[in-house]
Amino acid sequence: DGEQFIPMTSYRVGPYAAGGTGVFGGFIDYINLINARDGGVGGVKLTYSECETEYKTDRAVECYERLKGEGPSGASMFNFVATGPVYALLERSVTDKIPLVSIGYGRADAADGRVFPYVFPLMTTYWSQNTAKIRFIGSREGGMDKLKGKKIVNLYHDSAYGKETLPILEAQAKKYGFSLVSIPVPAPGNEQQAQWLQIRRERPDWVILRGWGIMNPTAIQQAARVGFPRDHMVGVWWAGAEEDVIPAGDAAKGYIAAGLNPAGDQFPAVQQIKELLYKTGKGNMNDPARVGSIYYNRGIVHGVLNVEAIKVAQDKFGHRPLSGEEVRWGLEHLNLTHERLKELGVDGLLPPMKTSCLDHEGQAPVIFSQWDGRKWNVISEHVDTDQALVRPLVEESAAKYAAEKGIKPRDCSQEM
Amino acid sequence: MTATSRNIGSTLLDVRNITLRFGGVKALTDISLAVREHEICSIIGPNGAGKSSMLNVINGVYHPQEGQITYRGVPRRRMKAHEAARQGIARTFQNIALFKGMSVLDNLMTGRNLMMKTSFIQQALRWGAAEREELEHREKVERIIDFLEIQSVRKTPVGRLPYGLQKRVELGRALAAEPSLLLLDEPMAGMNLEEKEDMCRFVLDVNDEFGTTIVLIEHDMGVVMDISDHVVVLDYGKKIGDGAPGEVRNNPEVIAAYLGTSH
Amino acid sequence: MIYRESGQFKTSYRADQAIFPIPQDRYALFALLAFAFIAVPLGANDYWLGSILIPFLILSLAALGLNILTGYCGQLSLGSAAFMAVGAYAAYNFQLRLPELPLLLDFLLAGLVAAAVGIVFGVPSLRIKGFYLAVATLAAQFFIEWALTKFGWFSNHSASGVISPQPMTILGYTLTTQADKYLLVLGIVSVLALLAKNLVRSATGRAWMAVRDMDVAAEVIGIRILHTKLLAFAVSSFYCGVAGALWAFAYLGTVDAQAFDLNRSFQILFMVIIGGVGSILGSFLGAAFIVLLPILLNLLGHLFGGAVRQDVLSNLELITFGALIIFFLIVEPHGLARLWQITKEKLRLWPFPH
Amino acid sequence: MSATESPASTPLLAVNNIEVIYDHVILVLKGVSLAVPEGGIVALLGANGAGKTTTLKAVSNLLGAERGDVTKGAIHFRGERVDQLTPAELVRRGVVQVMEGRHCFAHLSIEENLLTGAYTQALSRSELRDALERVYHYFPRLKERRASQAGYTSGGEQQMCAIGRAIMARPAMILLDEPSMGLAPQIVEQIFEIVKDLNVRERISFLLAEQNTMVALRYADFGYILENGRVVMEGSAQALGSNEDVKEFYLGLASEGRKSFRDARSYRRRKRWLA
Amino acid sequence: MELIFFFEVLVGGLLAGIMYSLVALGFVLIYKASGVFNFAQGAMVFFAALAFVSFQSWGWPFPLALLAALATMIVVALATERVVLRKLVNQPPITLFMATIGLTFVLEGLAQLIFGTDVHRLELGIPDDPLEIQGMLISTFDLIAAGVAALLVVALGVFFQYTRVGRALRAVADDHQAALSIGIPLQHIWAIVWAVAGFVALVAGLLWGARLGVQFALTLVALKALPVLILGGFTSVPGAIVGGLIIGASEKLAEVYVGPFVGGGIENWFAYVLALGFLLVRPEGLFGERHIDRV
Ligand SMILES: Nc1ncnc2c1ncn2[C@@H]1O[C@H](COP(=O)(O)OP(=O)(O)OP(=O)(O)O)[C@@H](O)[C@H]1O
Ligand SMILES: Nc1ncnc2c1ncn2[C@@H]1O[C@H](COP(=O)(O)OP(=O)(O)OP(=O)(O)O)[C@@H](O)[C@H]1O
Ligand SMILES: [Mg+2]
Ligand SMILES: [Mg+2]
Repeated sequence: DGEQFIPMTSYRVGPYAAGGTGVFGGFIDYINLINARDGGVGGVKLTYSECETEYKTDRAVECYERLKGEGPSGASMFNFVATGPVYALLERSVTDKIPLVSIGYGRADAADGRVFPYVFPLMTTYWSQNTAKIRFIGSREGGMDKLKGKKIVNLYHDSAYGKETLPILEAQAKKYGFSLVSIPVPAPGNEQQAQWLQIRRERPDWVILRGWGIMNPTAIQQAARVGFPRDHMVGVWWAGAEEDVIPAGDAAKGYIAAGLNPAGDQFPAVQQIKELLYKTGKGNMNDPARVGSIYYNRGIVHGVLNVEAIKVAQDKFGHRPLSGEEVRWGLEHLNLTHERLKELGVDGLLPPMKTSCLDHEGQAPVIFSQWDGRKWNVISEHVDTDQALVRPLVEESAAKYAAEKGIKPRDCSQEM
Repeated sequence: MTATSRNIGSTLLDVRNITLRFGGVKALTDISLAVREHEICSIIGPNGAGKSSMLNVINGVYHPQEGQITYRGVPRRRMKAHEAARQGIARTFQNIALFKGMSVLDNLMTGRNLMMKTSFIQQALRWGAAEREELEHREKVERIIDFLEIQSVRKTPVGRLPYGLQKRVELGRALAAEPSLLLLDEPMAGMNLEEKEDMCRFVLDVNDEFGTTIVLIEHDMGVVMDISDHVVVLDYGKKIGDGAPGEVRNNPEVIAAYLGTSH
Repeated sequence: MIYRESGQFKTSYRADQAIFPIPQDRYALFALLAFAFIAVPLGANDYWLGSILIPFLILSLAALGLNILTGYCGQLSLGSAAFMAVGAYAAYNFQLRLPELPLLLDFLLAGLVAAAVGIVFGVPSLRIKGFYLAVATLAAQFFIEWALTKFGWFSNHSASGVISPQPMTILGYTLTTQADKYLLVLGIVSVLALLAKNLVRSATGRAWMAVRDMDVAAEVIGIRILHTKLLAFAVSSFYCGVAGALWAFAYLGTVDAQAFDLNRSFQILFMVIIGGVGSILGSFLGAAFIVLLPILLNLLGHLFGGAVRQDVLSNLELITFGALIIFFLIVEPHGLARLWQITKEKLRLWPFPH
Repeated sequence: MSATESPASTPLLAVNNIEVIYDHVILVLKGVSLAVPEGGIVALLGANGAGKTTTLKAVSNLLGAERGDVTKGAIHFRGERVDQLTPAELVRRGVVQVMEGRHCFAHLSIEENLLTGAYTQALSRSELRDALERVYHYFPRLKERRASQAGYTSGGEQQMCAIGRAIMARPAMILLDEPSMGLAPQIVEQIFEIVKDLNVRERISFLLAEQNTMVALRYADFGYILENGRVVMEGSAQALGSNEDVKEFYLGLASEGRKSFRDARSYRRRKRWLA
Repeated sequence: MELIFFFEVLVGGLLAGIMYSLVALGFVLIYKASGVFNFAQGAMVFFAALAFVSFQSWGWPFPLALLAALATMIVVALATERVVLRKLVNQPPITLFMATIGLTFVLEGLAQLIFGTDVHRLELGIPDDPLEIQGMLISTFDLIAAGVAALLVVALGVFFQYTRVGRALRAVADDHQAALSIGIPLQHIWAIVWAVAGFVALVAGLLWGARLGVQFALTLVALKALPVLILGGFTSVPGAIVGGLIIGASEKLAEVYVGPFVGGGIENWFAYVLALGFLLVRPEGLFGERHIDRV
């Protein structure tokens, strides 16, 4: 018995409100589903409270401080769905012993759990995801060897976020022999005439879209205007939601994006949410039609991973409200197999994955979806990431951080 | 007291053949005039004659297209207003140009900025020299405040003062700079008789006590004729009269253009 | 008449020129400082120290900087966050590349670098005025943000562009707790606020205000306009720079250039205008208003939690925030500081109405 | 003198015991009452800061823009209360103010300035022409400068422009604040002649605040003297003009005749009529 | 080939510039008429577009949705005048500026409160097939937008220069109190101007919305308008167009030809730096009114 508290640092106003309402809507619906359907986790009811961050780091930090002590055992873990706060709270979270979960965003090198004990860039980091993108392109071309001599344009948001994958792309260009042209788009990206005229001149085979917000539909539309085939554009998963393509209208038909999760409401868990929550008017989404959208489903993914971590931890520490430190153990011992996912009613919504002390990422594969003008359709098998390439970079970067900060990495062989 | 009984000296300011144009408008055409040390020189003329423009030329706010100005024997054609201030030229404005957001005291203290030598770092620390300097100048300024009888409004923001007092404060700010040449642009406009008398007193006292040379623009002929040593008359940017008050008053051209017969 | 001036005579100009000529004000300030330096660190929890007071103080400092430029010197700027960024990155690089320098010197140097950059972007102010200048300062905002992201050297080539300074150490003592950091920030802010107060009531400050109120007249009494304006840009940027360094070092611990984006510049401008243009106190009041109000509204919103949908609540918060800004401007266009002053004037007259 | 009515008959404008406070704390008018009869010229005299401008602004309702408030008393125009009307509504009813310090629209040309004066009139093109010509007739100097931006004209030209602009509104009453300020002597005469002319020919009433007591009393029918926010003396122009105190302090006519400004040696202390 | 590419960039830039002008026009309008730098213009663009698409999504036909959106903007204008501007007559420009920032928050919150946070597609039925002229691709959509903008500019220009209300507007911008004193009903004037600015915001919102979709980021197009504004001059309607053309063309050319040497992404600040450099020569912008300070 008791209550397990999950803070919801949501953003429902401002430029990213569309994403925020979707993700946190799905997340909260899932929590409510667990409470309504199972009476919580192991008899412990899940509680949450929202704090508006407006996607601003300082507001998020304030929310963190405000919520970290709430609930009988403090906050279980934080999901900011924004990179800024993850960086800002890196050290405080260690002191406070509260995990920061960043699913599909945040620090890539935090996958090294020895140096970053309290950060969990679960499923796939930007670096890993990027290798999957190249593999996907390779498979479309008929094999990785076919990449030789091809030209790929990396159109990126000119910010720290956008630049983050440049090194890994360059490494792959060298490895596979394709030529890479990186073109920055100044924020916010609502003007891309110059960039697309350049792209037209370059005549690339593929365009990788590392976009953000308004930059995405603008890019797709400009692609249509210069006649670049949309089915040769591959977006990052912040460029792969309905919100990114609907504004571009017909121009977006055929556009491809990497995904943490597919769209669709066919998954049993989502069906149960509709049944148990929306039928009784307890759903969180203002617009029920968005249930099953990309962002909404990403919220469910958040819910599943959070709840599963609590469950795993409860199995070890007992069925009671758990501290952040205990939840961290759960996060480090996630093992979502197909069977487990099926049990949870989310098989296909997220791929199998397994975390450990060494690996806070879990090495989930990536799926690719294509927009048909009305909805996203999955068009690929699970594409594995290239850990042989990524992991050394992660460890190198983590080691550098540890040296800077004087952190002594944990010895994972001593942990259980 | 008559003009001659005071020790009026040699030429302090010599303006030669000044022409000032604004696009098509010729504000001043080939004007020459000379002001001697310690005298009170009035410039009169109908509205739009170019009187204010003349003052603006003298202290470097406007830059004439032609002509030359010799001040204390140094000839020049253009100069920046703040350079003029450095050479001891101070002035008041027709449309009061006080620093509206500041108190009377601060306005006057600003008049002394030129003489304050400490660096801004010393001022930030307000240590030793900076504080001494501040107090020294404060005392000087308080003397001017006493002189102009504006003690009671010392700390009032000037924006709140009635017009007449503002004019007085503006005079005070100019005096604070201890100028050798003081340019006054209609200092008595908008005042009643009594206040005009007071103002005349201030002007005369400044002239007497500090030996300050004064160039004055004024429309009240009573004032002009009574207190000036020398009157220059402008009309449509041209000089039409120059001489002692008595001469000018009887100059037919001046009567026609400006004084009118009623006077 | 609880609060009165009458009957308190000053016998020297020195006494008259003290920062707070009225004893009640002086005592109140001492009490406030004692409270802030002693009681607060003892009594407040980490939440209050770390997420309310520290950012409040730092932003007050930035607002103070902008107030010097905009409030005192009359130069509207929308680039203050960029100068914060310069300060943050400069301090980081000093610490990284010259580790032997003491921390406070890093901050000082960071401020100076920001001041130098401020001077460069201040040069156009000689010719450009009002909103034209405001928009032109956006050039600084966007250029600096771009340069800091674009050139890896500034962030020591970190892949994410984020800088993470080392823990702060002063004389061998490492500041770890929020209370430590709070005291450091409070100390720096207090000293700089005092210096600013001194500056604005000295010849320099008067020159600034003169330029603000009427630049032609200022020039006529011998003030060099360019020099005066550039000094204002430099001092203002210095304050913003130090604030930026503190933001990175004492508040967040890590920042990237986006932490100092246009929104931050606007935020600082709000503080100045709401608090009181041309008022040191106003910078603090404005910062308190802008930092605390959204949090307060958010907390208030929670009272309705459940009854109203969260997105409705969030939007209502935003609307209320905007409406309150308008409300306060209507009540007192000259800002909270003036409101405070009027209250004092009324107190002075109390119980008589006029 | 055309003052056939005495101020006792129902006045065009009646100000009744008003009190004005600026910024909620600064009490400036402490109970001012005055009346302007239809077709009259009434002068409001008084030293700097006495409250003349404030009184005029209270009438024309421009105080709001300066954070001033009429806290007591009432203002009637043609028997109706007007203190709650907007300035625009007042202009439409025929009350126009010429503000102290000219306030021309700096970026508009002189002619455009004049045209804005006719805003409330909605005149046809030819009527506008006539109205303009009338103003130019009074102020030929303005015709010369008609195309210049008002901001670049001289002080006197701006004063003419401001008065001309008010005439364009075809008012029944003009509140004139220090019309003589900064004007050359013959223009001052001219302006007062114009005032007289407008008064006689077009039956425009005037309430004028003026420092130049001599001229003001010459042209006005009736006068009020304001000191420190109170009316301390009132009477017909002749009566005021012959009052010894007024003669000495406002007209500079001491018993021994006009003194030279140079000879006003000792600063005179003003005699106050403080209540 | 190189030359064609050059012209392609140039023409694309010019047309993009006109899109900026469209937003800049709203600023000019309000600034010229009341001396207020209306920070809320971006929010108004967003509000107008969002209202329009929401009405459409409620199933209203195009003309009805358009009229309703216009009516909404007029209501916003009237409310702004009544609640904000009327109370702030004669206040310093910076105060009014701040008030419009407050207004921005209110409008943004209100828009999302009423119409939700979903993003929408805005379909105007304007074809967006590129025209190929001499090997250059030119967007028909942009051409049509340019036409609309030109029309607006001519209409507004005539309005300001030659009508009674237009003249009154300019008077108000110069001196609130004097305008009041001669009977210009400030309140009506402001209501009219804000309503017209609301209309301009609607036009800009529709065209930009059709390009970007209707979403919060639409408020950011205001940032593109600012350099245009200072280059053309705050008070000049034609300036907004000419400024737009110059900014549009030069920022695109700079991005393409200068960008690669410094790492690209320079468009944003380049526009501002260009405008800044220009101001050094003409501090009031190309066609702006000169600041008059006489002593
Ligand atoms: N900066 C300027 N730009 C354009 N024209 C100007 C400027 N300054 C003055 N003028 C013009 O020059 C002429 C002379 O103006 P000035 O202000 O010198 O007249 P004034 O003799 O002082 O008149 P007043 O007695 O009315 O003040 C006027 O016609 C005026 O319009
Ligand atoms: N906006 C304001 N705020 C505060 N006080 C004001 C304001 N305007 C005027 N006052 C004060 O009100 C008093 C009366 O001023 P008013 O301008 O009415 O005088 P006046 O008789 O017109 O004087 P003058 O002859 O100088 O024009 C003055 O003491 C002045 O300081
Ligand atoms: Mg003049
Ligand atoms: Mg007055």
